[in-house]
Amino acid sequence: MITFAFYLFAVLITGLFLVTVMSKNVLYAMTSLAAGMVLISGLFFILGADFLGVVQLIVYVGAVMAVYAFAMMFFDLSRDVEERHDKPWLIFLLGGGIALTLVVMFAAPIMGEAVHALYPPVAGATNPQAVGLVLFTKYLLPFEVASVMLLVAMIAGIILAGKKMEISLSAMDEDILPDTKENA
Amino acid sequence: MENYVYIALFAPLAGSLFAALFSQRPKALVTGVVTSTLLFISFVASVILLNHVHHEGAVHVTLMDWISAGDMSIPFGFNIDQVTAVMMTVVTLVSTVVHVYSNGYMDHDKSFNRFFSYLSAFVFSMMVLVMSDNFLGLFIGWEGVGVCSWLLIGFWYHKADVTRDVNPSISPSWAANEAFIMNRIADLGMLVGIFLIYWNIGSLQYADVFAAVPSMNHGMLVTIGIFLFIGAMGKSAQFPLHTWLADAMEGPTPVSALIHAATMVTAGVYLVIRANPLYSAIPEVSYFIAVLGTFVAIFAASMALVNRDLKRIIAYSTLSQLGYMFAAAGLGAYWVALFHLAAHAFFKALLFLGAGNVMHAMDDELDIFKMGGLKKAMRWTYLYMGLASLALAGIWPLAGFFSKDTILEAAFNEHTYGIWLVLWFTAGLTAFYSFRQVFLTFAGDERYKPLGFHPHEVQKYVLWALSPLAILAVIFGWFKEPFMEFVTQFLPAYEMSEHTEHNVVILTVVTTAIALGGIIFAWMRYYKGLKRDEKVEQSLPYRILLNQYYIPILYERVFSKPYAALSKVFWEDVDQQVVDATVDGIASVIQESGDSSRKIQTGNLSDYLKLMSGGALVLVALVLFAAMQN
Amino acid sequence: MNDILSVLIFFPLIAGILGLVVTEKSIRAYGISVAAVEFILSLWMWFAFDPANAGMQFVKRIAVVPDFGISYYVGVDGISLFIVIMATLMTLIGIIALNIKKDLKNMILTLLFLEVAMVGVFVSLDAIIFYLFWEFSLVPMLYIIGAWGGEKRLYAAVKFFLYTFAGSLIMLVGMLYVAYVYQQTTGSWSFALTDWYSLVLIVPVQKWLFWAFFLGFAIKVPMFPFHTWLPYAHGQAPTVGSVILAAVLLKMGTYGFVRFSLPMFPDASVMYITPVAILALIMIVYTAMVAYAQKDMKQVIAYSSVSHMGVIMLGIFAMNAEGISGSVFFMLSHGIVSGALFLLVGVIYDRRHTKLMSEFGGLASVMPNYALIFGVMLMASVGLPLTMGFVGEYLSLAGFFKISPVMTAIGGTSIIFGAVYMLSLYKRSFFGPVTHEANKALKDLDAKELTALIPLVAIVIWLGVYPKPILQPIDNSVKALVSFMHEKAQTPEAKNTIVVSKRTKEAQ
Amino acid sequence: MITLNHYLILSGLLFAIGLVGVVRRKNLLMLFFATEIMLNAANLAFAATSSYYHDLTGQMFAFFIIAVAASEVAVGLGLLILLYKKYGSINLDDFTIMKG
Repeated sequence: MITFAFYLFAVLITGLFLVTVMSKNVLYAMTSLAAGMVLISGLFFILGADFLGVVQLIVYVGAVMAVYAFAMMFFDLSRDVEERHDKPWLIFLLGGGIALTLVVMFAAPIMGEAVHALYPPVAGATNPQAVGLVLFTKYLLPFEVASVMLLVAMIAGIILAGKKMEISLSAMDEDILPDTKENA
Repeated sequence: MENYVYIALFAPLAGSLFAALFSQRPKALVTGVVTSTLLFISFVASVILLNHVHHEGAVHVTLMDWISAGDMSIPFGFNIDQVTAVMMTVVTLVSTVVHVYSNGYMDHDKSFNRFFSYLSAFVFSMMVLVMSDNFLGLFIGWEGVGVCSWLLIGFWYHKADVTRDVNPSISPSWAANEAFIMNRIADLGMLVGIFLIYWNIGSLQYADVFAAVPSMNHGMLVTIGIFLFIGAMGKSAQFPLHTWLADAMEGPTPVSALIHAATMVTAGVYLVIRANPLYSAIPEVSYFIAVLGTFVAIFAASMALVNRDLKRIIAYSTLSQLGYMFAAAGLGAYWVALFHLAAHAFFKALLFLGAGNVMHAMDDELDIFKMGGLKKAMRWTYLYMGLASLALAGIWPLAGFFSKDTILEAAFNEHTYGIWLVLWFTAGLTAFYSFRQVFLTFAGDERYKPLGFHPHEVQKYVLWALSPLAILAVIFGWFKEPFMEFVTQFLPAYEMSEHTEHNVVILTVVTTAIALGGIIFAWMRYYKGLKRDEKVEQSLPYRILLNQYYIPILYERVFSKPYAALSKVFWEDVDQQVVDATVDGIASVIQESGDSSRKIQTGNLSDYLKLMSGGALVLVALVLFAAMQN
Repeated sequence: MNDILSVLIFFPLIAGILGLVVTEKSIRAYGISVAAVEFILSLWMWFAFDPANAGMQFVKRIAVVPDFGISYYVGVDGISLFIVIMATLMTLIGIIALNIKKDLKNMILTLLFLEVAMVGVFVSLDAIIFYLFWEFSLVPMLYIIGAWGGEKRLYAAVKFFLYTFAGSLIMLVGMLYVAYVYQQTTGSWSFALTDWYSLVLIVPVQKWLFWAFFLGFAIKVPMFPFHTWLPYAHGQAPTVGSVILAAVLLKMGTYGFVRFSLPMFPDASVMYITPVAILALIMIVYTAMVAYAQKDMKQVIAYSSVSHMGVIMLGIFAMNAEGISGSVFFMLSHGIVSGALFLLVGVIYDRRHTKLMSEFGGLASVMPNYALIFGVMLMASVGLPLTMGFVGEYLSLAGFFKISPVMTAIGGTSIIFGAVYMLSLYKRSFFGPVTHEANKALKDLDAKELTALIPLVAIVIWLGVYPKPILQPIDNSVKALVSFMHEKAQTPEAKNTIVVSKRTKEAQ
Repeated sequence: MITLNHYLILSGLLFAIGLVGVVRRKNLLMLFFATEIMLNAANLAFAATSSYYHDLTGQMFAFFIIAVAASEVAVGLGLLILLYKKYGSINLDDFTIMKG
């Protein structure tokens, strides 16, 4: 059953992500990305990392995707994006090469059977409980730092995106637009 | 006695420093007086030491440690034995006379004070040279006299360089540098000798070294002997390092008298005498020294035959007499060499100082062809120079007769008849050139008159100051026996064989005969005045002699100029074009590779990402490869 | 008292930082007083130094990165003591003689920072700290040449920096490898020199490490054929830069050989005596000839430095106490003498704004005091006995004579060639008639210049006549070094070549 | 039986896909998507390792990666908007002012 689920998810995720990177349409790409992420959270659940799966759903599929969606609206991307590709074969050669080496590497039996768990899950606790115990003890300081980082990022996002909000680009005439084409 | 040693040694230094205080002031008579007085004190102390050594034996003092590193330990130690005492007395005596003389001679020179400072510094260095009890101490003096000689030859440094045709010495500063550098070449030889002694014997003290000589490997002794002699050759201007001495005549005349006749140039002879245990053990080197000395004797005398420069003639004669001394020392007659050294110091200094008087009278004109008939104006100088020349020629009963005659006897005694013959012939040449010079200067027609010179005798006190030298030039030879007894307490005695004893009268007669012959020949040719013979003067041998066998020019062509040219090549072609260009080449390769790889920097992020992933691929592949290796 | 070295290192640093707020007017007085205090502190260190003790003194060790064995570890022995004192002295003299108008404040502060680096290099006993100071010394010098130099100052400064930097990077690799080997052998990391000394390396490893360190030091010395940065640096640097460069910075290279190469790689050092000596001989003869061909007074002295450093190298590779003591002493005398000569050239450059010998002639008549002091330094430079130059040169050559008489004889030609180029410089500039109008009214040395130069003259003569107070502590430490090398040497060849002096043997 | 290797291979593949996207995309927004794929691939590998070794450290790392990703998106998109406002384009080929 788990085997089946894994393969199913694996195939779907791969397919969806391929769509994400190959599609010319932003909307398709974003949608398939979101779908792929949902399926990844599925894998997390299979792995028993329930809390992580939930976070994945909330943060990624929820928050991040929403931000992307808002951002997309700023750019006029309803039509297909046009991209110039000089050497498509090179890209796939590189990607394929890395994929191949990684696969070869991981296909070999993983070494390090003698690895000792630093923070084993607390016996009898559910996954969220166990995570909480480790996160708020051993990783308290990184956790706090991460929270500060998120705060900084939030403020930064607002400031950056919100600058000169009073000027509306779409309401301007073509000729008084800031120097766009010349600088490009 | 220690105090006398220090007084003798440091009085000249004190004088020098005192004079140095006034070096930039205008002439202050006090410097001359003080330095002369201190020199006299040094002389008195030396005489006291001589007397002490005569009665009670050698004095040894150690002032302090100088260099001490590893196993090497070199003190400032002074040893006053018979040889040293004689040298000290001779040096301080001649120096005192020269100092007093210089008060008159340098009267009008604006650097009067500086001159006395240098001159006394020279005496100090010379005292260190003769008094040291080890080879490195000797080397201090050795280099010290070299520097003082450099300073004093170049005393009139402001004169400009001229061509060799105008002045064969080019300029005082040129001559000074030549002297210093040539001496340095020899000093390197000496330094190598010192190193050899140190690493083979482990000490540089004379006492230790000479005690170790008998037990040493003969080949090593020969090597040491050769290298030390190279040092001696430079200081005593032996062929082929002789050219500097004649050029050194650019210095003031008192300097020529003191340094380049009486004292410094005899340092080489002193070294050989001092190292007599070494040289006695290596007869082949000693024989070479004798032969070289003999060669220099005739070689220098031949150049003196035709020269027209008053001082250069005396310089060549000095060179020739140094050859005699080396011949004596090389033949093993060390005390004879020392005896001739002392006698020569007196009469040669006298000769030079007399020449100085003439120069003064003639406004620094040195060409004897422009003089003549000076005896009227300069009676006393004529007497002094005549006496000194007689002594130099070796006429009985003057000093030169005894000393030179003994050298010839020694040559005969050793059955080295070739050496004897050459030295004998040279005695004739010596007599001829000495009197050629005396007659051309003082006798005959007054050729200076049309040139507008007004010669006059020098100050009285200067003449009085010369009298000790004149007296010694006459009587010193009479003390041959006591002198021999005294110095052979330390030096090996030199016994004449029966055979020589038999022939001694004949030898004396023969030697005196050729000397007289030389004088008579000079009298015939020059007493009545100068008769120039164009044909002779144009002849090849004459020109060769006049140009010092073309050796200075040869040196310039073979050493100086190629050295300068090679230096230029090294700098401009090798250093800049090869060595530095290689460095800059490497730098420009790096720069150009950077310049060409600049194209990668397209500014397009996409290209960078491609490159980055290429790099990532390589890294991952490397990891994989490394994993497969294990 | 044990902290004297830290005080010596950090006092100029703090003073330099504080100096930022001193006004331009009073900066000279400030600089002189700081340098003077530093110099007096270094003299105090000498006073407290125990000359009979051959080992490290005033040792201070504070772990900085214990996991990697990096520590702040300083100490002096007889070898480094006097180089430190010379560094403080030459900084003081350099600041006193300073004669620039532009950015005086920056210059003085830079010199103070340079002093930190110089003192630091010579007292460091930890390779990392040593390396830090070693590299740090480049920066102020780069600034001095680049900001106050002559026409081609940027080229010269960059060349100086990159060249020496490239060499020292290779040395750094060598250091890291030594530390790695140490870790492999003992199981713990250490960069302390005293720990490294106890490490016995096998001969093939020694060979490689010897050359790695050699490159770093040889470029600094600078040995032929790595010497070409030096003439540019000297030619373009302002006077004070040349003084410090010649007096102290070059000594870092030779000091490195004594401190690192010899005790750490005794076998390799013995093995490579011949190639190193050949390079040294080329340095001596070739650069002496190049010096003779120069037209610029300063370049003559710059090349003469290279030539003299060749003799120092010979002395170091003599492998006996005579030679090494001599070369350490020669480092000091060369520092004082060449420093003084550069100062003297600076004096004439200030007056005439040229250093070409053809522009001068007859200076002895116009500037007698100047000529006198130049003459004394010239004689010290050509190694006249009873000046400081002789003792070191003589001992270095005497020491190497044990290794090879023939090579010593060739190296000894430095006394001839030295005389040739120095005397020709003196003749061309000081003798002869005064030919240029501009030279007729030149002023002799003023009070400031005399204050800077007279102490140097006094030292040159004092240590020439009585070198014992300095030579003895040096010799003690060197003897200990030599006997240590002898014990550590593995190959019989090295055992035979490294000669322990008889006195040391008796003492044992 | 699904082993750790399966997950790791999957994660490797996803990572490669992300990489292809990063290299291939010229539109910056699309490029951002590709980076998200790469981050997710890494998260997956962490979670899998954590689960198979019974060690929560992997999951901790995944959390922090998610946090970083969230911040990155916020700041990155802010910058992107600014860029668009200034130049009117988010196509990489239009930005080559750093050409050397």
